[in-house]
Amino acid sequence: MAKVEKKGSVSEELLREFFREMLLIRRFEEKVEERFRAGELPGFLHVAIGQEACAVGVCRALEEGDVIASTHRAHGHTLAKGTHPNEVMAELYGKLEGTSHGYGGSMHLYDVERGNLGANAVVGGGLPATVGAALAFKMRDEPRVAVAFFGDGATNIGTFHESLNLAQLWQVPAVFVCENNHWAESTPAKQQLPIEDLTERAAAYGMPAMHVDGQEIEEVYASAVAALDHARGGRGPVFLLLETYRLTGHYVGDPQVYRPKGELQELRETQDPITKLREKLELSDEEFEQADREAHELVEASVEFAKAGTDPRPEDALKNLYA
Amino acid sequence: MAKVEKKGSVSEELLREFFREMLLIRRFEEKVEERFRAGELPGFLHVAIGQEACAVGVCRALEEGDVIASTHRAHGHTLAKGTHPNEVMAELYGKLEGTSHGYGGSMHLYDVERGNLGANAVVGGGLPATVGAALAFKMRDEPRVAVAFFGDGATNIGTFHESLNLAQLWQVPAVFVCENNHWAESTPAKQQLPIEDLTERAAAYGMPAMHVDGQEIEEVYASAVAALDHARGGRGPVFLLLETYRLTGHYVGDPQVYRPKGELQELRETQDPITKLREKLELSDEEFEQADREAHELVEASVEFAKAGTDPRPEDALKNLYA
Amino acid sequence: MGGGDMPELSYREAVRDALSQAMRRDGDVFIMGEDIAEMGGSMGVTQGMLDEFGPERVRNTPISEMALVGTAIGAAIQGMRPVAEVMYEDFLTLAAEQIVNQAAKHRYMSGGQLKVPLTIRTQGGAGWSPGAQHAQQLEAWFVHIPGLKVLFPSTPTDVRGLLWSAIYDDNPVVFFEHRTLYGLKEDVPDELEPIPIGKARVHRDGEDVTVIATGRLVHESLAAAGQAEEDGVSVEVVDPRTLQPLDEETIVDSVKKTNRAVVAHEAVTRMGFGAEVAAVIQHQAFDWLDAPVERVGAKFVPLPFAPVMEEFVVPHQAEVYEAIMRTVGRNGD
Amino acid sequence: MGGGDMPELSYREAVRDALSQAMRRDGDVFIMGEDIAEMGGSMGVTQGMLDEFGPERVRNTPISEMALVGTAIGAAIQGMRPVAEVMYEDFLTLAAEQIVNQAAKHRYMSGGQLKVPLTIRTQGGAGWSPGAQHAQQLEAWFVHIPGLKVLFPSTPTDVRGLLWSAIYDDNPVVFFEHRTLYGLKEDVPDELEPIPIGKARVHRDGEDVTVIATGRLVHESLAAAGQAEEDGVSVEVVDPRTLQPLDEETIVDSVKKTNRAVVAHEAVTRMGFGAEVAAVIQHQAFDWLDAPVERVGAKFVPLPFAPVMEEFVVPHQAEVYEAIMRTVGRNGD
Ligand SMILES: Cc1ncc(C[n+]2csc(CCOP(=O)(O)OP(=O)(O)O)c2C)c(N)n1
Ligand SMILES: Cc1ncc(C[n+]2csc(CCOP(=O)(O)OP(=O)(O)O)c2C)c(N)n1
Ligand SMILES: [Mg+2]
Ligand SMILES: [Mg+2]
Repeated sequence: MAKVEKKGSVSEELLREFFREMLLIRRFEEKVEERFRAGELPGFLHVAIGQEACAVGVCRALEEGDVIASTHRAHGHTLAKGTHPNEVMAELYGKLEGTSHGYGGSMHLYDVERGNLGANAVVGGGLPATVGAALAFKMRDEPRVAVAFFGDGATNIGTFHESLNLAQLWQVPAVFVCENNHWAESTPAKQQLPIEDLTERAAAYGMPAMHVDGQEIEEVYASAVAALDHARGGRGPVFLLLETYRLTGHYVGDPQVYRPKGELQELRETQDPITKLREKLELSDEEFEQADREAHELVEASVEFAKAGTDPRPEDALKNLYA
Repeated sequence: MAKVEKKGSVSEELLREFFREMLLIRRFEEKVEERFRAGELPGFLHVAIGQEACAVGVCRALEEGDVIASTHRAHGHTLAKGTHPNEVMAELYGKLEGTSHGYGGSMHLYDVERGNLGANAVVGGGLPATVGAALAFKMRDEPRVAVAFFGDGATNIGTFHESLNLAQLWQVPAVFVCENNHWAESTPAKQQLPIEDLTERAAAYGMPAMHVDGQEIEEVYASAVAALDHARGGRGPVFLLLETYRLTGHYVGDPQVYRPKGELQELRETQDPITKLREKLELSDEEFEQADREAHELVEASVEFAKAGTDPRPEDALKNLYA
Repeated sequence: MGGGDMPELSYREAVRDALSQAMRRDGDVFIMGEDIAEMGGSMGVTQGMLDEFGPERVRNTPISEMALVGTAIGAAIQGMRPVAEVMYEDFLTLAAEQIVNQAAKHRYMSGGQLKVPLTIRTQGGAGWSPGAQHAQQLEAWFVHIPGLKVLFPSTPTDVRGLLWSAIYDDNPVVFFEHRTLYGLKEDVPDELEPIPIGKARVHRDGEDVTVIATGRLVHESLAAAGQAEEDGVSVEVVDPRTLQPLDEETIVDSVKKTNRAVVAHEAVTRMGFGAEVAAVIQHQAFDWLDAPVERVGAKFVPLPFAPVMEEFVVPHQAEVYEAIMRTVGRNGD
Repeated sequence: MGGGDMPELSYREAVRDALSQAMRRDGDVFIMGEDIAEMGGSMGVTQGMLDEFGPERVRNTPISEMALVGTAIGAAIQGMRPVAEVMYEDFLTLAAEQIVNQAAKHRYMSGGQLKVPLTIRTQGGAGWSPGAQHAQQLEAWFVHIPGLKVLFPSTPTDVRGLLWSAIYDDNPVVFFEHRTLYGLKEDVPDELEPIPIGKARVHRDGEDVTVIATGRLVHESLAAAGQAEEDGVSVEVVDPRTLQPLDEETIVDSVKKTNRAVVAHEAVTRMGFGAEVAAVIQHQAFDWLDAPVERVGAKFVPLPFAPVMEEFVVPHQAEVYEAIMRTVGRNGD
């Protein structure tokens, strides 16, 4: 099986950018939780607090023209792929200014212009289309890569198996990013996964895999660069396994009765990717607060933007069905 | 991952029985081909000429109470599981005396009383139910094993993945018998399988696997005994990979335009499990001819039985839908 | 939960009660599904059941709808009575092969050798802005498949009694619940009374129009009937409860009395269950009909996210009321 | 195959011709499916195409219907025009999630940002005793799903012209072929003429009854119409060809002329496409109908294996004829 190796290190300047982006995502999602509690947000919401390094590390490694497919836990991926917080927030409020114009909602954030092929509320649902996008790139000889995000839980569904098999068989330029946050909704690994090392799932298709600490953005970024490189170079797909943690409930409002006592507390203290990066960068309180202020401002502005947005007319529902 | 080891050898007497059974299946299927050409048999027919050692080796290793699920290529499994040739042939002729009373046909041979839960015309379709049968055995603490037969092609479908995952997770007494005959219809391995060693597909679930020459019935039988033992002993499922050959077309009547010239000829000369066993047993021509005569007689009788059988009345079609 | 006095149960509790009572009575009954154990299901239906019955009988499954349903099929054939939960009915599409080609056909293909006493519970529906992949109503699909029974109860009493009957039916049953009904409360009889599969329920007698409604639309239709009454129109409301087998007699008899019919459901109108009901009525009550059968259902789009659009797409009391008035309006022409 | 004079084409050749012409013209068009390459497909439809177009554009896939359809969806969104073949329509159940939740909804859920110019070809039908898992007709399912188009042509000319339109339509199209029609031959125009999606075809004019039929039943209905003519009954036969969008106008206008209607298809009658057509007709032509709309379809069982039973289950000319006579028979009462 081919080996994919990480190379190089990341400049401090870039890391600082990553930091600001991760913080923005965090503050955005905290705001989502808050606005949900205030009863302002309809629908089912899933935040990815704790998984920011995965979203930013992978998306920042992408090149112009690369595309992603996301999941029910999509805010971070969408922001990291370049959609403005205003548009994401407006979507959560169901406004025409939203990134899916109010038709999608939190679980269906699309931004095709920016290469975001859409979040998917069906676990595993976006994987085959990722293979298909990559196939199109390959058939047209375009140096582009298609990236699918998905969780540990998704590795149990048939779609995953069929998609990875086909991707490897056809050697398409795709990267499969598994964010293993150790829970599928309320179901822990031991109730859903008979193996510990999920890279064995890639081995079943002969697909090269990388196994990385998803809380260390430098690691994530470097491996993503390598994986994308591999795929772009015509050497076929890569399985990129990121070990990460969901430092919150499955959905916003989840009482998490199933979580062992203390787990969340401990993880929040030891596995926060933002804290980790802050420490690594040795940010002064002042630097941190400045970044935080900027993030808060953007997020506040996004809420204002969203609230001031236009509600669709009821009969707009009849549009956008057929091309 | 747990290891499953073969033990013991097979008595010559037993091997002779196996021989007679394999020969019966061969003659039965040759007759099916002949009767198809004569225009007597409706429906889609798939024979397993070349794969007899798999069917007999596994089914003879079963104990009373064990169950199997078969595929579109089901005659051998069904005969080996104990259904009389008369009933199988009558089914192919669509008669009430058929093992599925004319409702099923070649791709849906059932014999529930004898533990045959049915052939399945959907590739992979019978795997989940095999897990379910095994789950029932486990929940009721019955020392029974459920066995699924399927082909190499079936390892590409989502059902396979989901079923093996669940079986291993729940440690149910199931054995997954993959008859790798190196073709899925017209599709060779290199067009469907990005790996060479299919046991890696079991490793993706932490399931112990055995890899065996499916043309050597002694091997097949001994491994099946070991696999069943393992499962029956509460140690979870086993993936039993049998390397075998389809010494004929995919379906009866298949012109096999896709087969490399000479492949079939060569395989027939080198990989016939019946020839192999005959040589191993050093059967005299006389012994062979006697066995052959008996097989022919049984098969002829089955055709007579079938032809003399009762056609269902048209309105019988309205029966047997709901319990 | 279960046992003792229970003057009032919610639809959610009623489902739980039927499951629990069956599991207490009978070791062959067990439940399986995604997140049904510690979490008690995404809708809280099975809360507390893990504690009472343990993880062997309240089985969390990995995310694999095909295997989950298929495993239940296999266990059912071996004489268990599994109840498999598919978290959202949109995901029935993932298990469709197993439901349609396996569960529905095993008995028939085997010439009657086996039975598949399986219940597949699922839920769905608009009303919470879950978006297009978590809200569609697909009951019509399964009505088209011989070998299945299809149930869709709309009240706590019905859901409890029909779930019981589904569990003890020897055939595969696809059992639809509607998400917005889980909180609905009703006095139910102390004793769980099984409700026969195939019997419609007449919720309200009337003389001028019959509304045949399912799921959430039963309640919208009852409200519309009340509204119509104020206009002097007397509406009979019938809930088939069982879509397959269908109690054609009750429906047709009602229409022969009222001479007008409206069919109402939340699913998309086109090719929805109402098409079948309309086709049956126009055929069997042709000479009695004073107006065409009106169909009320969702507009022909997926469920949009924004609440104003979602609200517009699926039918409510107003649409049923208007349909009622269209049928009686024809008299005036 | 392709090119030159072609006075007569079989239905099979017509499909191949549309595919080949589109692939010759347009590098974005490609086909994928199980065993479509060397073998030319299980029905021989794509025979010879591998030689002409090579393995990149005539793609054999592993047995994985979900990924096969889903991959085509992804390629379509990127601007290709894939034609995915699902070998038997029974296996659409395996790809149902991708068809229903993905292909049909991407455009809508994104608020119109993308399009999915995908064609899913499949085939099925009774007649060859393939048994219950290789013969059912499932077109009604997809008519119920907003976002899809559903086509079911019944003649060589129609299948060629409509497949062309499907390939060049910017939406996902589920394209049904009927196995027993592949050998059917017909003179077709030299030049491939695209047939607009959404236009029914009137096969035969008549005055007394309209038969709306699809697939194989078009031919059975034409035969029944001939038979009825001998009894002095004049039958109009309409093939919608496109089930979604449905040419309601042509159908309703015809019924307004004849005052009677029969709907005929091979799928199970209950919840079959005929239910929708009957519901539409009784609604839009209520005052014109002199008899209830009759439905002709398969009896409510899976397809049994034994030929005598299979024959009994699915409808033929006789059933259509009888239905025609029932509608005119009512006059006499
Ligand atoms: C096919 C399918 N089954 C079930 C669900 C319900 N569901 C939504 S998210 C989720 C857990 C997903 O776990 P994982 O893939 O690990 O992603 P995570 O939520 O941890 O990010 C489940 C079961 C779904 N959306 N789709
Ligand atoms: C889900 C599904 N897809 C496609 C088919 C058509 N088909 C029948 S057998 C077959 C090949 C199966 O290959 P394999 O599993 O290796 O079994 P073998 O035929 O070699 O015994 C195919 C594609 C099918 N029956 N079911
Ligand atoms: Mg997870
Ligand atoms: Mg094979």
